[in-house]
Amino acid sequence: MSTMTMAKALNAGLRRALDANPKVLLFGEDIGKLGGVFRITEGLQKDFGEERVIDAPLAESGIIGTSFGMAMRGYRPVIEIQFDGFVYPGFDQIVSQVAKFHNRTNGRSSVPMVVRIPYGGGIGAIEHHSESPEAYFVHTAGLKVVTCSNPNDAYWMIQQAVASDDPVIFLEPKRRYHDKGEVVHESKPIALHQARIVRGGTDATLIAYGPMVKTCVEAATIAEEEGRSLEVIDLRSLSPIDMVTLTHSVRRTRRAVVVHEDVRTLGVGAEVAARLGEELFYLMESPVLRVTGHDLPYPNSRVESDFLPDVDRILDAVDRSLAY
Amino acid sequence: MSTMTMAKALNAGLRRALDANPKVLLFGEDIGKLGGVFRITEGLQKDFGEERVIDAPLAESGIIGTSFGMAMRGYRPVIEIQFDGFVYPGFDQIVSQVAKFHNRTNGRSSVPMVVRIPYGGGIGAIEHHSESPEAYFVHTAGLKVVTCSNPNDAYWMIQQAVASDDPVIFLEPKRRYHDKGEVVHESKPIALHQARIVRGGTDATLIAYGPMVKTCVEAATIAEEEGRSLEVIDLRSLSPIDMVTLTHSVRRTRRAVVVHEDVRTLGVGAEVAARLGEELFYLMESPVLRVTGHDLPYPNSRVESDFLPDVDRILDAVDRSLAY
Amino acid sequence: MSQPLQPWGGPPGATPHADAMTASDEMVQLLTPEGRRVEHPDFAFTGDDAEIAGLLREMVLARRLDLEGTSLQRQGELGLWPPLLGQEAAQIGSGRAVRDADMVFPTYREHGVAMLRGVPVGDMLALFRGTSMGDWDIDEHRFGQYQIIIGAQTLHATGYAMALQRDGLIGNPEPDRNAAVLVYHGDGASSQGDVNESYVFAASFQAPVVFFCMNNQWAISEPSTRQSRIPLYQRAWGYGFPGVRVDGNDVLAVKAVTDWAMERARQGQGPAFIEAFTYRMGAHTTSDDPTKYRLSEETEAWRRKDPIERVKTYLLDAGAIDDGWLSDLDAEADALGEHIRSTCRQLDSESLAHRFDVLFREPTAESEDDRDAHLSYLARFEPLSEESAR
Amino acid sequence: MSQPLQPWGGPPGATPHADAMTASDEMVQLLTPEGRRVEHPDFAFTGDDAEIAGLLREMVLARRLDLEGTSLQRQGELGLWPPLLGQEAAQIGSGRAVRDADMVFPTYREHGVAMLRGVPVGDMLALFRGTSMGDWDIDEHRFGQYQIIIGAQTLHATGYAMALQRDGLIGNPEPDRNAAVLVYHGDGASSQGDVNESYVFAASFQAPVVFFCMNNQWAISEPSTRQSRIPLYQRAWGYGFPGVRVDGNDVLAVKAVTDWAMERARQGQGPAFIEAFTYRMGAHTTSDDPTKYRLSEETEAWRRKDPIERVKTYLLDAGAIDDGWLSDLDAEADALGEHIRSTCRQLDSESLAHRFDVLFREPTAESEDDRDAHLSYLARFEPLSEESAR
Ligand SMILES: Cc1ncc(C[n+]2csc(CCOP(=O)(O)OP(=O)(O)O)c2C)c(N)n1
Ligand SMILES: Cc1ncc(C[n+]2csc(CCOP(=O)(O)OP(=O)(O)O)c2C)c(N)n1
Ligand SMILES: [Mg+2]
Ligand SMILES: [Mg+2]
Repeated sequence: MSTMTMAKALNAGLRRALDANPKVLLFGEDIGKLGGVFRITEGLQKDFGEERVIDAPLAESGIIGTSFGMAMRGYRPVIEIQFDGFVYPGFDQIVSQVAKFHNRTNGRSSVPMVVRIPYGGGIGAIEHHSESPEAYFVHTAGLKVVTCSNPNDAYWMIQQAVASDDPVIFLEPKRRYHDKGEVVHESKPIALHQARIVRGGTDATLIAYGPMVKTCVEAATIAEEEGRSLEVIDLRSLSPIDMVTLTHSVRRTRRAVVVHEDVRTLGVGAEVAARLGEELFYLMESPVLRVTGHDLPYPNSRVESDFLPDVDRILDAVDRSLAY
Repeated sequence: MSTMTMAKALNAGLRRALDANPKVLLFGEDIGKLGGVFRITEGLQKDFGEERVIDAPLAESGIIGTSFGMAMRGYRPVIEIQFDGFVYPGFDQIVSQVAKFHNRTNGRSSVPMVVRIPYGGGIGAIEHHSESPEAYFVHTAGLKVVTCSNPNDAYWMIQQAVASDDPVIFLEPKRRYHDKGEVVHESKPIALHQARIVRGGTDATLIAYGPMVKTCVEAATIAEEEGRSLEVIDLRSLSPIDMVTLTHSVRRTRRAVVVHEDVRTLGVGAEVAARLGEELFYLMESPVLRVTGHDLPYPNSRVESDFLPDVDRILDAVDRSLAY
Repeated sequence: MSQPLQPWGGPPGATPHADAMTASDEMVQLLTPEGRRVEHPDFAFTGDDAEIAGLLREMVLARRLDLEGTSLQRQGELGLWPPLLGQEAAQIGSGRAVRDADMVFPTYREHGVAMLRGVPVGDMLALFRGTSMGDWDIDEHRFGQYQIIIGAQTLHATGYAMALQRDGLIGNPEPDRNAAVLVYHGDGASSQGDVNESYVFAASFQAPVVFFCMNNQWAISEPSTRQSRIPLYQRAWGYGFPGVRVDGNDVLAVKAVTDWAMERARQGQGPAFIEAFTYRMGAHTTSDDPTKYRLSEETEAWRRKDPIERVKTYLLDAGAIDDGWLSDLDAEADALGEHIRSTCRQLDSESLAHRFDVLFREPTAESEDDRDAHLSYLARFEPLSEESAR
Repeated sequence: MSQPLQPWGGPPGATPHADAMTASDEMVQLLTPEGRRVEHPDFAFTGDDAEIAGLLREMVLARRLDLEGTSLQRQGELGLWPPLLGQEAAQIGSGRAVRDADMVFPTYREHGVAMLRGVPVGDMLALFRGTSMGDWDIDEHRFGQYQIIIGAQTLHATGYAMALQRDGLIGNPEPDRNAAVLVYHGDGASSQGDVNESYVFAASFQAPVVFFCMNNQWAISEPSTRQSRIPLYQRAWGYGFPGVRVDGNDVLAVKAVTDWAMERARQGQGPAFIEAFTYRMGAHTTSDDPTKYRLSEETEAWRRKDPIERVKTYLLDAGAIDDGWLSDLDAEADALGEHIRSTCRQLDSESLAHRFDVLFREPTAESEDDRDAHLSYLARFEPLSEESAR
């Protein structure tokens, strides 16, 4: 066990993945000497060589498409997309090629690759650097989509994603890169597609993932002072969604608030709300409420704090939920 | 008033748009001499010239990106994407550029363009020719997304979309291209972003759009024989969604089933379910149910009838809804 | 006027003749439309007449396969068929330059190459019948799936070539230990971002990949001049690798040029680009009506450059084949036709339920639940249909 | 060895000298790093020393603007700043070849060009301060927004050029009625699909657009050789339009070459490509640490090619300027610096609520409801904050 930032945990996880399997390759822009703009791959090219940690030409479709070709021949490319907003030039290769390949080939072939995307806002960045692209991928059949919220998950989940025989979109909440936490090297992690109850509670369930998990825990802490017991669930996997853990919780609390940075309309919260509605119709005391980014393009950084869900907005939704 | 197919109605609508405004241009692959693979632009290059009805090089990002540039200078490009599955190479230009421009420029500039996409399945096509890409666009703030279900709407909505000062994704249900219907040339159409009650009813509301409207009407007709009165709503606009019409209907029927070809997870039905849940929590007698394509890549055509919602699946959902 | 560099820059490679060639605007031709063999300074076909007869045989069979596809579509047995008619030489000549260990990435029209790679006819037809998505064994045949998204395969090919590099399969002294990738794309495809990015990646990594641009003059209704106002083989110059234009209706020239490019790639000299100047004699697909956009004179002129006739003429003149040989070939083609038709009619689809099973290699609870829900929904109709069958 | 065609094919155009030039690997230079003027067979700078002094002034002001940007970022007044240091000649030389009626599409680094186009300094800084998204008046300044998505602007530029064609603004006998588009992109950007598609569209439609490739040797940490192993100006050959490499640190040469290309485009002779061979002296952005990936020797060597010093030397030697002139210029730069700093500190953002108003030109019930909900949510905190203020 050791304490480290999420950035270091990802670096350590990637290092273990490279060590474990010579077919694992890292591919992306500026990931070599520079170690990536977030330094997630720092030192890896030095240790594993330029043939395995590869600086790519500046073209996302090219990176994903050539990785697809390498994966066809048994390699396991782990792609770094430099920022969330730069994944869209590679969208076609992801949704039309990567997502469909195993299905198209009738299960004969697969392209086990990981697309790592630092995502989300809250870092005062310029436009296209704070996007939440997860819903596009969750909506796409054939992809698995996961996201970590803390160093331990980062360390383990990246290794599980690389080991997965299916393509995985791996979302990294960039504003949590420098948050520290304990990494338990010794014990086996929970399954990649399992949600985790971060904090138990009885009055309502807060459902979050990635960057918002921490914010929800903060909200729950404050709520506790006000005598409200909130359960916080970290989805971890956005596709598939671990409905077992979710319904188990909401069966008890009977109220749910979904929180994400992504816009409201057809954000992950819509699906969670629809499913909880279908599955727990008679049980729910109030509708699933959503606390999300507004239905706007991500705004200029000076007003991003009004765009992003925060503790106040979460607690406001909890109030409304409890008032039903 | 005259009777024509949806294909002809679109052709007539585009012709009127070209006539009405010399800044309107058509741009796409094979839309000139060939008139497009569905013949929607048939005869238009002959009549309006190669400068206004332009065969593009084979590159969707190029088509959308250069249209953006033309729109910046006051033109109104109407793009034809040849089939749904071919829009993804242009996805970045749509979501990162077109959708954001008015907002980025603080309202100073706009790119009024229309992206026409023949979409949906049921025509026995090869892969990538039967996709339902609507949710990707509905999820993207800054786009307006509409779809027609009959010749009269096709005729009017395409003209309204071209006249709109905002970018519009215009989805055409290709399997309905050859269905005939009356086009009322004389009277003013309803607003572009308004839903329409296609058929009144009292027991439950079927909510559909594009290709599924006809299927829902068929289901309602059969249900009527069984003594069930189903209201059918054609959303027409997927972004924004006309929640006024929707809630007005569901307030009365207290039950809703959303139907679309697109996959279930984060399909438009998820958003409709989430919103109806939020808005009509106490009123609903049953959860919003979804009858959709399965969470799979669109399958080979020999099994597409099992993939697509049909009358039986719709009526089955109605049964389940009424059984609550 | 200053002297131009080699268009692709850099020092002359190991094949200076061929490289020099690429700077010429001339098209490599070794067999004229009249069936006369001609010399070329840089390229030669080194096989004997028996090998040429073999190529003729394969072209004739490819044409037959294609005609059967078209007629099966007409009969409603296939949903669609993209004919190769007119492109037999370009397909067979290039396909024969590929060795077992090499990998091929096709578009949706390379039926002749598929045949050479041993792809079962049924697997190929299934895609167009809608009973599968074209699921031949890619690794067994070293032949990628057909690709519908224009140009996407060029990146896959380049990545596959990068994998060959990493596997140590280029530049070995033992030629048999080397391999390369051949990827097809059309003249229309040359405009796609993906295709141009594949040139960038191939050049940057000096990947062992040969781009075979099938310039059949048309992308559906658009002439190749809409995509480029200069000859397409010159595109490669801008990325720093050789580009050659070959008479795509001359199987000897196509074979010779592709041999050169593939061997160059296998030896580790990086990518090359071949523009096969040919013609799509038929419709784009069976859904297309080419009379809307091109003149019959054009088609007629190309008919006189038929890729099969010239080889036949040459071999007959050379006495390498005779009428008996040709009628044996006809009989073989008839048998192939029969095989194709009967295979096609027997093709059926697995059920939709199966699609859930192959969604992932490691199925999820969600995909399994979805399948089960689908199956139990279907099951509810079964008694009903038994009943109505009575 | 066969004689190569003009790399871009076709008959010699109206500017045979310049076109011939593009076939040479040599870089156009008119002013050496030592400040000596040299002749070039194809290009000449036709202005007088007063004009050169004007260019020097603008380069010095551009450098000052840039240094202020960097220091404002250091002080926390800006979130980010992408320095132009070292690229002053490439920016001012090209920017001065643009006429009022022409249109410019920048990347995110063309602050010097923005200045020439009259973009208010505050509008420019606002983007990096996070108080806006860079919302200068595009039509007034004929200067597009900064573009973060690498290469996306090249398609916009090409489309805009197609619109100029449709507006009848090229090839007119009265030169003043003509216009063209200048679009900047980096060496890294040359790999993007969009950029290559823009070459395709520009060539296909012979659009009046000039691609100005700012080869500053680096794309963040990647050297330009990762993108292309041959000189980038040759990329244009593969698409059928001229490509020229110019010494990007020589403002006279940049001006001359860009003048030629823009005028060619205005006259209706289609696109051209300019590779400005220059160097990013500073970090990629203020977030970057170039010591991680490049040697100080390299930076040192380029410092000796400083674009400003050579012009100063030339003008001083020629007696066109003197120390007094230079100290006046210093004072002007100081004043600009002062203006920049005070402007920057005053920049504030409109509220988030405003974003809903500018989501659409024709707002929807949804966007209005969302704004209202947001406002009424905020309103609930107001009494609270008033209270806590007491
Ligand atoms: C991304 C994409 N856009 C459009 C299409 C529709 N389409 C199918 S084939 C074709 C023309 C292709 O022309 P070319 O590359 O020359 O190949 P050919 O058909 O002539 O063999 C088009 C536009 C597609 N399949 N994919
Ligand atoms: C589509 C996309 N991918 C990646 C990035 C991240 N990025 C920003 S600048 C840059 C390097 C650009 O290099 P170049 O084109 O040479 O321009 P320069 O910065 O040198 O002026 C990268 C990779 C981006 N902005 N957009
Ligand atoms: Mg073609
Ligand atoms: Mg650069």
